[in-house]
Amino acid sequence: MSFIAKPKVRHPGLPTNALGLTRRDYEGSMSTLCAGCGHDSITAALIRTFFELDLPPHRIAKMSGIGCSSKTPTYFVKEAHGFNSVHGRMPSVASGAIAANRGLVYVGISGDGDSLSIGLGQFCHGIRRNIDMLYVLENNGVYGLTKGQFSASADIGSKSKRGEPNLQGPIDPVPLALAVGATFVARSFSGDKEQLVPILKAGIAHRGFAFVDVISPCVTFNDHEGSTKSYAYTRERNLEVVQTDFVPLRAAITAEYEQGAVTAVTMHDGSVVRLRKVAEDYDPSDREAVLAYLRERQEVGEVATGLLYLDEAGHDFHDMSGTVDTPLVDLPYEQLCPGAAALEELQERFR
Amino acid sequence: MSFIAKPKVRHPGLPTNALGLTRRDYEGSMSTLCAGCGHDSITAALIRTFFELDLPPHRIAKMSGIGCSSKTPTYFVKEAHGFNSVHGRMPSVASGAIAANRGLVYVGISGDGDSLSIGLGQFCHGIRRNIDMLYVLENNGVYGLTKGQFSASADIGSKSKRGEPNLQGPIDPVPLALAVGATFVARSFSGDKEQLVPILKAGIAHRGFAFVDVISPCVTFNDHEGSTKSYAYTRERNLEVVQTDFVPLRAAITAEYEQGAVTAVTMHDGSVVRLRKVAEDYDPSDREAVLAYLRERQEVGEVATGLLYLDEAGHDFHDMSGTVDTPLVDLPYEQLCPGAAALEELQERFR
Amino acid sequence: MRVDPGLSAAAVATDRTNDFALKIATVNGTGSASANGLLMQSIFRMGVPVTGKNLFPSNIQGLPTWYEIRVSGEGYTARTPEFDLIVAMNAATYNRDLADVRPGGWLLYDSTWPWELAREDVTLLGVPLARLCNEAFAAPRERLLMKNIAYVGVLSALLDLDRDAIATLLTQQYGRKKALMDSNFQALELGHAYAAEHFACPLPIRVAPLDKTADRILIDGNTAAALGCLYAGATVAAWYPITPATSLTDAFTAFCKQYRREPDTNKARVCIVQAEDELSAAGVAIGAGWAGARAFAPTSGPGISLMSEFVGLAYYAEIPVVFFDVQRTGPSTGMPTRTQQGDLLLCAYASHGDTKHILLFPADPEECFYLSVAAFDLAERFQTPVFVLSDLDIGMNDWVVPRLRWDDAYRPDRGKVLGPADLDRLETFYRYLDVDGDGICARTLPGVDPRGAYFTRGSGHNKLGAYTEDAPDYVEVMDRLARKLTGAAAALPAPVVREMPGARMGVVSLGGCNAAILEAQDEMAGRGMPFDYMRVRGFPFASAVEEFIAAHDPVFVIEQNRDGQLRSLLALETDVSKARLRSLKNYGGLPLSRVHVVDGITRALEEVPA
Amino acid sequence: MRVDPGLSAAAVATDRTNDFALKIATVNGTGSASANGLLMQSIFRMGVPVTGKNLFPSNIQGLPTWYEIRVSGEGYTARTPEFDLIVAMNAATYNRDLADVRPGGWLLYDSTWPWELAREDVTLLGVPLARLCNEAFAAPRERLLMKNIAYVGVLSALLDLDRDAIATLLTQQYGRKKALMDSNFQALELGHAYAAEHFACPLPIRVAPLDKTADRILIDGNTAAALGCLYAGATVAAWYPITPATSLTDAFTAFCKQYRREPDTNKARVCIVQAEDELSAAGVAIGAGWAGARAFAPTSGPGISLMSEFVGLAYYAEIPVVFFDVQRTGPSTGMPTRTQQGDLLLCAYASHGDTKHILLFPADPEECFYLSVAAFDLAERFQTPVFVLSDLDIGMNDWVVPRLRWDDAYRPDRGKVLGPADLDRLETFYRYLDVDGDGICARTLPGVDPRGAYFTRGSGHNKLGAYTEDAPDYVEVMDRLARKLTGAAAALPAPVVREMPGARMGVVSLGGCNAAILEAQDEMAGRGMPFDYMRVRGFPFASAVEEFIAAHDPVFVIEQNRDGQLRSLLALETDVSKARLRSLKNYGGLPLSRVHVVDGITRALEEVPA
Ligand SMILES: Cc1ncc(C[n+]2csc(CCOP(=O)(O)OP(=O)(O)O)c2C)c(N)n1
Ligand SMILES: Cc1ncc(C[n+]2csc(CCOP(=O)(O)OP(=O)(O)O)c2C)c(N)n1
Ligand code: SF4
Ligand code: SF4
Ligand SMILES: [Mg+2]
Ligand SMILES: [Mg+2]
Repeated sequence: MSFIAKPKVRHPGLPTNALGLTRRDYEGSMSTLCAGCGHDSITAALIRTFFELDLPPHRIAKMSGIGCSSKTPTYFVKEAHGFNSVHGRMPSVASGAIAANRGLVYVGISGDGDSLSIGLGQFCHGIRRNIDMLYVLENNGVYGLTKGQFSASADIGSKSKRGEPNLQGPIDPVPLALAVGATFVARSFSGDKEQLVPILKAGIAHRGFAFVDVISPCVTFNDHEGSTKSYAYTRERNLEVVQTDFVPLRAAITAEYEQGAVTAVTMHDGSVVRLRKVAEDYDPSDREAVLAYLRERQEVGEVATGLLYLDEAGHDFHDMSGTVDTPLVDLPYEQLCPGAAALEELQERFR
Repeated sequence: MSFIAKPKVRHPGLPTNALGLTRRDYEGSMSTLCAGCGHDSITAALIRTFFELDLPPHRIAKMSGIGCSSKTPTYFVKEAHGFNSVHGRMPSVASGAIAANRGLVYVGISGDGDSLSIGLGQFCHGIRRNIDMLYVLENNGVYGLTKGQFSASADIGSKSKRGEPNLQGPIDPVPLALAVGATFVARSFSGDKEQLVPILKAGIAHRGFAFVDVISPCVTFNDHEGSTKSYAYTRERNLEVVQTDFVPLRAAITAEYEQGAVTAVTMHDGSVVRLRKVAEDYDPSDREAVLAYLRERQEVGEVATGLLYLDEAGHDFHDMSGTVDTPLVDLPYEQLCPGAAALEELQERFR
Repeated sequence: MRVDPGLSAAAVATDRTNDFALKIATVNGTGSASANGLLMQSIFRMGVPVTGKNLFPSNIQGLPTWYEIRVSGEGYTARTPEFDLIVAMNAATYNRDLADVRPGGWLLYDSTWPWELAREDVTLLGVPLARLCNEAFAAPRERLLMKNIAYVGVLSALLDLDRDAIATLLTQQYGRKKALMDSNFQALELGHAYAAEHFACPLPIRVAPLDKTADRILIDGNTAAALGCLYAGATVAAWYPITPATSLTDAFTAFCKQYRREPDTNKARVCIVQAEDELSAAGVAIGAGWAGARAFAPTSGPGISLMSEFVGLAYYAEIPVVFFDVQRTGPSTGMPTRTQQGDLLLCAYASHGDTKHILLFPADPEECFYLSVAAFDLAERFQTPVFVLSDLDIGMNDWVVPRLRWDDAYRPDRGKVLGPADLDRLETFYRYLDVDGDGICARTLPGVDPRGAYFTRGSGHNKLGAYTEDAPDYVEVMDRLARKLTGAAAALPAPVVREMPGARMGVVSLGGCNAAILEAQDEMAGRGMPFDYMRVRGFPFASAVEEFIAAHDPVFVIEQNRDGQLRSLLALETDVSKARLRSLKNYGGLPLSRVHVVDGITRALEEVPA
Repeated sequence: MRVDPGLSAAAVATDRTNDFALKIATVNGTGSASANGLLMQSIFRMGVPVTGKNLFPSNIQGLPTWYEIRVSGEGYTARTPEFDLIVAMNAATYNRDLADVRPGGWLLYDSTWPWELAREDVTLLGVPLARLCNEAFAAPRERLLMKNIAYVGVLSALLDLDRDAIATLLTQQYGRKKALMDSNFQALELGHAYAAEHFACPLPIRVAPLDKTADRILIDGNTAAALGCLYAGATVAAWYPITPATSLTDAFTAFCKQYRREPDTNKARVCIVQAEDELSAAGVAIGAGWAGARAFAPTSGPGISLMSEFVGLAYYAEIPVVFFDVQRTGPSTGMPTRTQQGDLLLCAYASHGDTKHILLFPADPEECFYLSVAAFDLAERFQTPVFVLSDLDIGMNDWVVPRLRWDDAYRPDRGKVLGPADLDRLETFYRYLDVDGDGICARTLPGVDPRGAYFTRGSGHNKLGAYTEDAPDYVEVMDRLARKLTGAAAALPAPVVREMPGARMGVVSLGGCNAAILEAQDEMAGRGMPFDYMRVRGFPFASAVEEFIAAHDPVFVIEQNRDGQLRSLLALETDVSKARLRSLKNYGGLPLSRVHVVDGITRALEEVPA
């Protein structure tokens, strides 16, 4: 891709990455979300992530469903193709795109309504298929774009703006993802970029479905007193159990392993993720232990965050499908059509 | 319901229940399933359950989706209304029926394709809504009616009849149900009526969504060597962790509590379920412990069965909706229409 | 310096009392909604017919939004695209708003930041709203909000509004919140005083009290439809949030809080299910209808697409259920906050295989009420899904309509439902037996009687209700279903015809096009181009529809979609030749106006003289 | 005692060599399928055109199932409802089967349990199949299976089949399984010997070698369609199991195992996704089409209903994708194992809002192959969903069709796809700009070039691809979409016309009705009632369709659904007056036969003489 080679020096002053691109080159059009919406902070974290990972913008594919959260792909990496599909069905559209072209970096943006209400089935089956993508659930406990009704992730007792409490139990995407076999499960908070960025990087490096649940307050409909997805509530209850530190491939060599509370996991692409356990004897490789720990924290009203579970051994969608390494869209037609002779011959079967 | 009072003595000899009905009165039309299909054994267990619980046949409502399993409601309780709806969407239809008439005993029959593939979302949301019904998932790991393709519950490595192994991880409905907040979770085996019947009784007594996953071999497409849902495989791996013993309301008085390894749980309707732990220090009231235990057994290739988790404290759908106790279908129109005067008055609001 | 707008505005020097339109341009999420409502209502309280159209973005905060108010002593309620006065509160759209002012009109703007006017024929009315409010109020949020009330104050002077009416409204609204009420009064006064001092008030466009709203109300269609569901005795509602249908459920919920409480327990005599998606909402409504409740599911286009499979089940298994399709601009996600009539074909034949469904087309909030009640009666009588096709303009905008009336003698038509007594009279009950030849069979409800038990299925069944794969048995049931739907036509609300003396030309239309067509009808009659007008209210069509078309020439079919879907239905379901149906369409997402109709017909007639 | 059927069967004493039909009645799940296949193929190998129709239940084991075999030296492939011989292997349906034998015909049954014949005009051929097999074989399962081969043996004698052909087939099939092969030969011999000994063989209905199948194959439509997808270069298939579409994916999977392996790695040059449901399958196919792959999703009616919302997205966002609707009897679950053409309207206008889609109508397996290839070219050229509407009869039954041919010069028509070189020549790329006025805009694929990046959305967009809620911008794009679809008509496979000298009457039909109509056309020409016949192969319709209709009178529209959906599409999308289109329908779930057509037209002409 020659055009990427020559660095763009459109913004002198600004720092550039290995591709000679500045952070601006990873931005998109102006956000039309409410001032202070948590989703905008996540967009900023994504921009920083892509920039720091030196990703060629056009090699990224942005997928989303419908909702305020799903609008955000327009707000980052304008030089990447984006697909704002239909409500709750992005995982299937992403699966198809990934099936066709495994060569791109896929980032899916969804909301709690999009993934846990209308999209629950597709979300779980996307995980089961273990499609290779970064899946960010911008979780605010409400349907923002339709003006604040409770979503499936609303906690019991959480109050709507009108003051009515939610009575149905929440569907917490983290235990759900673990239950259906997710290989990468993280939770973070839109207000905590320092924690979020390394997690997003690890998610992109992960081979398979990297699920990141990001508590992202809806300032307009769910940031009030009594809401359990508000900035205040989350800030105060936020408990980081695992600190993630991402070491890109280039630097990996220098990354020393196993030191004290740090576990280093080498990702498929050779980069290294270092997990520093803040809560001692927390084991991010033991599904049940993770679940038990989360619930336990939850009982005492804490929201455990960090890269909660990681399994690099899992097979991704293409491994299981036994697809060729070359993206299918790059296969020449000659390799796809058996030709006239073969047709003549195979028809003997039908005589 | 006078016509129930007078016992039907159509089949002299046969034993009758409190309603004077014989087991025959709980049967349906002849099964058209394959000889030996696990589903037929479940049908038999259901017939016995209804008979022994002395349920008036017409007060039962039979709901199902589409599949061999979903056909079975025609094979039991012919004097009950049945609804064979569309594939994977029975939970919503049942929700509507229950919303309209909370007075009936609802039994839903589904399959693994019906509940875990196309119906995963509805299945989880039915649980979240905690609709008051007995939900039986007749689990054979394949789509029987469409000739044996792997379903979402097919285990890794399980071989299809053509000998191809399944590579995708299974969606195990038990951890899934627990993850989304189910209040009654059991697993049994179609071949083990002695275990199944008391579980079904407890499920009916349970106020809320009583989920029973029944391994039910498909003799035609998934009962061969290499299948992990075959009779042979299940029989030998089947490990009962909790023995259920159901004490109907009438007898409840005599049921003595807490004796040795037995926990007695009093259900909403006053009947008692006695859980005898076969695996010691197994606690059917601790979600995470249950999950951890199941996984642990699974690792060593065992299928834990029994009434695995029970929470009678949960609120059901109508509790959360604050619906009147009288079934809505029984409310006289006079109680529903505010009338002309009220209309006159309320319109002041629109001036 | 005192600007005298009156002079510089020759074009409208003529008195335009009670006959003008204004548009307020603001930024969404800044609280202008309540201010605009206040304006609307105060004019309404002056006894003057008024209409409001809210053109809002599919966004929560920060994008341009417009509110149009039309004042019509004549009582015309259609949208008009001609604006005499525009209140430009959003600098981002100044130029666009300026361009929309009709020659000789006025542009009111916030002169805290002065602006150069680019049009000779428009009078600029600058009011330093921000400055006034910043001086008067401390809190930032309050300053922002009060700017809205301040422009109401300005308009109260310019349009000569009844300030007592406004005061009363404010008191009713903020009665309990003293501080808030005071600020509102203060802001109102600020605006009024400034205008009175700087401009020659009132303008030629002004409001003069009338007595034309005494027996009328100001209501949106979704609220009226919700009232209909309440009065029809609906007990189960299933929904999934979607604009523009959400407010129908919101209204129903609110009404039920008041009218569906069990006295001593305070428990609900209704069950409203917020489903996880539209497939589920359809399933819930169908399950409830099967169990015997009057159930409905409000949604919009995307929801209907998702419900398609379930609709086919309800059709074939013959389950009563009511769907509300508050239409928005399609296809796909389309323009969720714009109106259209684009789902006619979809709803008429929803689902695979041979199906046909009953559709009702309310024209305004008043009919949303009455047709909603009718929908439940028809659904139960014909044991089939009934679609009420409203749209965003009817459903979400405030309309002035006659007070709703209710006859306490009304009792729901439950159709053929058999109870124990009926079953006593039967040898055996068979679900799909057509005993009296009207194509409608008797049903039973679960839990009532063992003799009424039957198995409901979407798979092939014979007239006894048994499973079948036998051709004649299957055909027999399918043919009866066709007969049943044909029979329904006569039972649907009859088309409404408004004739004009000497008219040969005819117009056929439906739903929300009504207001604009009535207005155009008057105007064209005046111009010597009279036409008779028939508004269809139900599908399948009554024979009267065919007769009207046969009796007129040319016939224009006016609707709000690209492909002329009503025309298609007429071509398919009546014997009139398609060639006789000329199409007039407006499908940009904005409600139809008199102008579309008059210009459309006039142009069409010039092309091919009738 | 030796029964001589020939005598007692005056009615058919006439030689019926290579012109008769038989039906085999068995219980499903007892392995008769392979035996029936064996019969079909042996006749085919004798050079005699033969057709098989499998009437199976929506059940896995234990219910009645029938297999009909028609032998026609003339090469007629349509189903015929008249049976000369019925092999009654299912006691549960004896009476029904007996009733289906044409006067003078034969009924072959298992006389292990003797039976009283209730018809004078039918000859009973009793063969103690069970006894013979129980004596010959030990294992219960084998006894059951071999009964099937034994009746093949009986028929080989009665119909004078080429036993070497049968032997070869058995050897090819069980070559490696010696034991199994031996049993088969033994059973075959048992049956043949018994018949030869007890009946006067062959019967007047017999097969005599011809050379009419040399350049033909025996194939079902789903297999042929799968071949089409393979040759078109499709790389992504998304599906969810559903009868009768499942076997299309099965066949595609099998072909890919052989032809889509990367030599050294043995990895797949295809990705077949078994989705969790049809919504997901549609999403996968659309996502793949968007990414640049040729993608398809095979399903049946219920699946199309569920895909409706997604179809609208693909239409509005202009994404190429191919859907196969192997139609079955609707509505709802309907009769999953019976055929119908009931999804025409649904597919033509699927989804809410204004939409219209390209449809292709293959008539038989041969066309399933060619039209599948065409579907991918059209989808990419017009950047829109294309539906291939096959049905259960075409898709799952074995048909004798000409060998499929392939031109190695074929290259996929990818339509307007811009790469770096093209973008070099552009100032800026805008996704929805119609530069050359054909309504088709250029697209780019993700990952290729940053300058080609754009945002795909189902929400309102202008011609530049930007989000819009602006009426004119929205309308501009919608109008172009309408133009694009209109333009597609001329590019679709042309209608096929077969004329008869002196015909004024015309017949318009589509898809699977073809075989029966061709046969009826010959017969009626013979009876002096000639008609010209046009088979439409694509929607929107080419102008030729209108011309044909205009040139004929009366015009019959023949189709397999209750509501005359093809007639509806003709009424909507051509200028012919509906009154001129007379409807002839068959929709009980069984394939159309010559009889339906001949009787239907004859009766219709008597009613209203043309
Ligand atoms: C089929 C369908 N149903 C309903 C809607 C209306 N709708 C748009 S966004 C949305 C919910 C969005 O909630 P969430 O995914 O949590 O995103 P958020 O706005 O909270 O970020 C809904 C219900 C739709 N667009 N499509
Ligand atoms: C919308 C739709 N898609 C597909 C089908 C075809 N179908 C019928 S049953 C079935 C799967 C049944 O599997 P399961 O639920 O496990 O039931 P089982 O037959 O194994 O008992 C499928 C895919 C259908 N009926 N409807
Ligand atoms: S409504 Fe809520 S989620 Fe949507 S943009 Fe505003 S703050 Fe964000
Ligand atoms: S196919 Fe399998 S599931 Fe279906 S009836 Fe037969 S054994 Fe049972
Ligand atoms: Mg949300
Ligand atoms: Mg199954």
